[in-house]
Amino acid sequence: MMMEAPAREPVNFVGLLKDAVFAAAIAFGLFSLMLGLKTDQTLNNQMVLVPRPGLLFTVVGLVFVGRFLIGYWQAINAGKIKKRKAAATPLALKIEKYGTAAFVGFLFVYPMMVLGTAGPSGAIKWIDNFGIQILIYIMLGWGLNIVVGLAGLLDLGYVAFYAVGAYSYALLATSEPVKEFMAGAIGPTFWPLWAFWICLPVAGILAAFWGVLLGFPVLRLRGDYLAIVTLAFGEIIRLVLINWVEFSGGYAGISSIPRPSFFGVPFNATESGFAATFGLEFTPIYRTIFLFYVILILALITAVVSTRLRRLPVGRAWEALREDEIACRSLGINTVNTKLTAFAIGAMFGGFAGAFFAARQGFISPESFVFLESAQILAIVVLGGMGSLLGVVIASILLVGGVELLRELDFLKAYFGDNFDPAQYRMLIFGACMVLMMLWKPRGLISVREPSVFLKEKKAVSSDLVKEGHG
Amino acid sequence: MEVFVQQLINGVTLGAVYGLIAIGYTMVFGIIGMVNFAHGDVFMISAFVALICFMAVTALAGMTGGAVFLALLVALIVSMIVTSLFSWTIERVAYRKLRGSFRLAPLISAIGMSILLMNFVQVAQGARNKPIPPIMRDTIRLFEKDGFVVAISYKQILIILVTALLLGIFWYVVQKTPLGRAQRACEQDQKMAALLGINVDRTIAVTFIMGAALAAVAGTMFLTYYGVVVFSDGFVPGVKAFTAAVLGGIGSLPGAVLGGMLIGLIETFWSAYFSIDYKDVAAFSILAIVLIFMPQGLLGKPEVEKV
Amino acid sequence: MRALTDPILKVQNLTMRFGGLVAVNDLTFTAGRGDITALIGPNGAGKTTVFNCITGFYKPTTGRMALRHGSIDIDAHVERLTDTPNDHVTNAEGSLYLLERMPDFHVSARAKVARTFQNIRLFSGMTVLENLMVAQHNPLMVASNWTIGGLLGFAGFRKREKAAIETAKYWLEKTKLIDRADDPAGDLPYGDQRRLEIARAMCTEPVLLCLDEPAAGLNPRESLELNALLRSIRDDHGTSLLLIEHDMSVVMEISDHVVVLDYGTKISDGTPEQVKSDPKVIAAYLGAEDEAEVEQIEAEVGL
Amino acid sequence: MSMTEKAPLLAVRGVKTYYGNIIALKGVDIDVHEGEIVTMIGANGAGKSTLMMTIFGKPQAREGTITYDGRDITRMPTHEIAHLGIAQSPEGRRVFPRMSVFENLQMGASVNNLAYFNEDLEKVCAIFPRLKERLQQRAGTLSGGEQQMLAIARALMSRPRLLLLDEPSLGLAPIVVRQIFDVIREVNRKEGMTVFLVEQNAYHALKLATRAYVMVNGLITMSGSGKELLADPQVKAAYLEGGHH
Repeated sequence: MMMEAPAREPVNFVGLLKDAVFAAAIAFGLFSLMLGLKTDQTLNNQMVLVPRPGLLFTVVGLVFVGRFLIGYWQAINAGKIKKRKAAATPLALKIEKYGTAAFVGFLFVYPMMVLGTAGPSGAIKWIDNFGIQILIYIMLGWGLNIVVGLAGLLDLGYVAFYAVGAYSYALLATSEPVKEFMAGAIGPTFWPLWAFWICLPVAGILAAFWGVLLGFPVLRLRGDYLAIVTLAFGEIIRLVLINWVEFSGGYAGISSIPRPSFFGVPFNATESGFAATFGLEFTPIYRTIFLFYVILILALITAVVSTRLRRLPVGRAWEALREDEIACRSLGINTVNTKLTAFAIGAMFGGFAGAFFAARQGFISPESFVFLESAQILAIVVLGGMGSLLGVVIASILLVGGVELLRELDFLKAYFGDNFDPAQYRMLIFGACMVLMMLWKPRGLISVREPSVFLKEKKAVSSDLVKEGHG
Repeated sequence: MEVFVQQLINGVTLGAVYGLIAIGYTMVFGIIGMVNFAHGDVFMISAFVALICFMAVTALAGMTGGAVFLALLVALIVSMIVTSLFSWTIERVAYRKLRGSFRLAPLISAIGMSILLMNFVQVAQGARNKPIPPIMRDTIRLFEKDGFVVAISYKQILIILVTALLLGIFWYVVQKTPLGRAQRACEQDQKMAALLGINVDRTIAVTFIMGAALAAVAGTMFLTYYGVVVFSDGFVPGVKAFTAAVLGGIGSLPGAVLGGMLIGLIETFWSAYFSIDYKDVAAFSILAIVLIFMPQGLLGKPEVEKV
Repeated sequence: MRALTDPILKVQNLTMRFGGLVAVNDLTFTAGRGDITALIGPNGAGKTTVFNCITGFYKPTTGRMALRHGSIDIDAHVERLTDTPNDHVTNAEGSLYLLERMPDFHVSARAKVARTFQNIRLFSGMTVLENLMVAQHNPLMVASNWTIGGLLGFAGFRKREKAAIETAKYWLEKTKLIDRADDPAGDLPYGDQRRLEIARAMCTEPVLLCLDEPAAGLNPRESLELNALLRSIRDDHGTSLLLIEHDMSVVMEISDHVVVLDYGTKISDGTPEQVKSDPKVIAAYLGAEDEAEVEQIEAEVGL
Repeated sequence: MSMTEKAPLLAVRGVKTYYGNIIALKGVDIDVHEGEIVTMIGANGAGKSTLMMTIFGKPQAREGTITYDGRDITRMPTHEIAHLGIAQSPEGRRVFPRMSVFENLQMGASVNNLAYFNEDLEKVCAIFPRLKERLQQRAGTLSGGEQQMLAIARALMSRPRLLLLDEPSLGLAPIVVRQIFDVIREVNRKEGMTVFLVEQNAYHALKLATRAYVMVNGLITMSGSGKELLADPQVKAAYLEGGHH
């Protein structure tokens, strides 16, 4: 569109100052008690208040300056009409297609690249904390994406299925009767070596079963009611795990969970271990690299299956359900079954991820399955752009990778002294980032929908038209 | 019987606290259809503000009976003001821009806000439990049997009375005043409400402030009742209060208080008669069961499915 | 008007109450096979409620709605079927369904009754073609071996899916939407959306198509096109139509049979001509004839 | 035209409105003078409803100006515009579904704090007896046509100087359509209310109109008195034939 740029109005500094003073006043009101006075306990357990005027005025001053600068920035950009990207171009789809291919390729060489640059001892952190950790969340995000992104069912208790998978594997693998039975039937080394590979599908099936079990009663619920009941279910499962000590070990959790073997070859320093078998020098890095590829394959299976499902009648029914449930029913679609399959399949992938998590950690406890995890997975799906696989990947890297990077803040101690604990600020920043990212991209990073079938030309559907579901 | 009566009193007191927080959830959900996840943390902040204020006043005026009462009153009022300011700011910063966009965006923003507030308090005030000296310890003995004394404390009487009074006032405001009508109109169709001359932004801001003021009352009472607060105290009471709001029928103020009472009673009785470990499981299970069989909650109006 | 000789749907003593409100009161009417039956009446007369009962979205308070496939004798079987707990009976001549006993999605999937909605309900974030594919969900689901075969890429499913696309193309051409096949449904103009909803309903291969105000919001030219489309659905596909409509140019033009409701009760039933001149209908619905007024205007503007 | 001596009550000048990137109004000029009934006809998606909402600042015009009673209201917040004496019965009716009919009417009168509520309630109940029967019923349970009546009644409750009606006849029985057009004529003649009307039902609307505009694709393509447009062959071909009475 040809448009004359409107004459830029002069920046109204008085107005900006007024805004900044107002913001500073609000900040003063908010923080004068919460920051300006600190509650402390003396040695004889007396509560005292410690005034911190310096901190208070620093913060208020920062708010004043910040508000002024933001206002100024907005004022000088006000005249420009934001150039929006043209809606629904096939380009976005191409990026998704080739971007995904390139990214998968990158993932396969990632451990080698890291190994090459950081050496065996430095690489573990990068492969484990960043690679494996992020891939677990990608897989969880893709699993939840089926439920939330495709079927439009808001699930705030997804971590429950993750927990079901993890505990299924942990309990089966450490169960004495099973171990003894297997030892008697096949041989003493069989179960510890193969437990993961046998239990992985079992964990998925059990999680899917729980998905149906929890899904069935909540089918009639809509929107936020569904969200709150799934949250309640998530909490119930966690509380039962905490309290039913005989079953799950309670807060103490389950430890010495067998690690996955390289299809029967364990990763240890013995002669039958992986390193010795393949004539390599023993180092823990092999196990980490192997785990990396296991979760990569698991995640890719999730991606392939969910991409295929989308193009099948069941996947189309999920999306139709998200768009308009009543219309679905008028077309003869059994919405109960459709919702249950979404719950079950989403839960199944959560279960796989859970089993992998237990095997990777070697130890699990209810602490790993708190609501915050569900919230984080949901945030990944929403920030990624509902229904977009690539979006989930980017969001996982940003959120999970970002949180991991914040662990590297220890250098700040050099500036703020040893009493400064950067770990405290990690979650503070994480929370702030969640808010900011939503303000920045409420529709998610990838906000186009790819049609599942086309006649002549595949055109992306702008997210403005895509509904978010009411269930 | 004695145990039953005593648990009934305790349960109703706890329920009143949940009920007051639940009103904030139900009002915000009622008007913009979002679960304000940060509301539990707003409640926690209100308890902290009350704590700091109480300590400041008693540090100046001493711990005599009159001074304690004064300190409590000041703490309540200041907490209501500061908490309202927090709630207003949260709405302005984290939710207003997302209004009318994607339904999940404000939910995620709220969850982020909740994490932010909780960790802000941890950073600003430390991670330890913050106790206050025991106050208002006097009780009224109701009756005694076989050595078991059934008593109600002044604190409990105060909490129950304040809850009843506030419920009455707020219910009147929402049902009978133009403000309440405007709130209900915004709840159902913001664009149309604006066409009819309603200042939607202001109405929503007022709703957040009202909810926060009630949460501040709950927070102050929580502090005096339990005598301790910690930065993570927002989540569990928050979830339970939201549960209460849903249980009572979202959008209904009496429903929120009723739901709060039920959750409080279930929790206390379950702890007393069964197992304290599973009290939260019981509360959540009841929620699930009620919602499955009565999706509109106890006092909510059933929605006729318009085809 | 084949309502008496060859009925497809018999609604008997249908009553629907919402709380104290009686939306439909003891309504009895018959729709003939191959007929276009119009349901008209003032606003709030309960027409949409009747539709919602027929299509299973509401469970009527009392009453029976019998729909038949083939030539099974309704009167001979309906009482017997009512006494059983079943919702349908099938014999060599055809099948008889009791719609009030069926959940909404069975009404569409088994009894083959399709519908459109007063406020258009498209899958607006899906493309036009996808909308029509969703409508063929049940046969495609079978062809995909309930997803398993489809997931493994069996050829049977791919073949069936091609056939489904052909069906969709047929209806897209019929509704002149073929050029918009790959556009999101929510991007279509209003009139196109109305037609797409009809195309989508037809993709379920219904024996009875219920249209709730298909002409609402259409301009005269679009209304004329709609008339042609509906006639073709009746004549070329043998689908019976039941429609709610206020646009008398549509109702009087294409209906074979008109049923008039007021306050949930039937006040008139007959051919368009009979109904048009029924004084009860004029009083409750059509209003006084204003032919004279029309002529006067036309004279003024020099026609 | 004789009315042009006086400044128009509502003047729309060169208004362009966008939805995201899509342009909906491409520079629209409209005048509505005090006491007139002005009709705008046009096909679906021509931008008629967008214009109605743009007058109320939802969405705001990206270019051009809208003046009402001599004041520039282009950038004014919607709720303030409502306080200037403009009321709208919008597209899609938008009654408050979980409020009673009575409360919906109260909402309509909220700009003047229910000052004339009882008086006006009687008036609208006389116009729409159907609503009187259902005052305590929740608006969401009304049929489509009844909701339409309620939306119009609600707009009348604010005693507007300028009444905007978006497709008031949509989905209504012929007898009610006539009734509604009678109501429009009546409030215009008896109370001097200025009416700006958007309609598909071109025949009735043009018959009623002092002046009329035709909108095609976000642009005004024709204007004139109601009778002139009624007689125009192009208008007849596009909007009248097919017997839309």
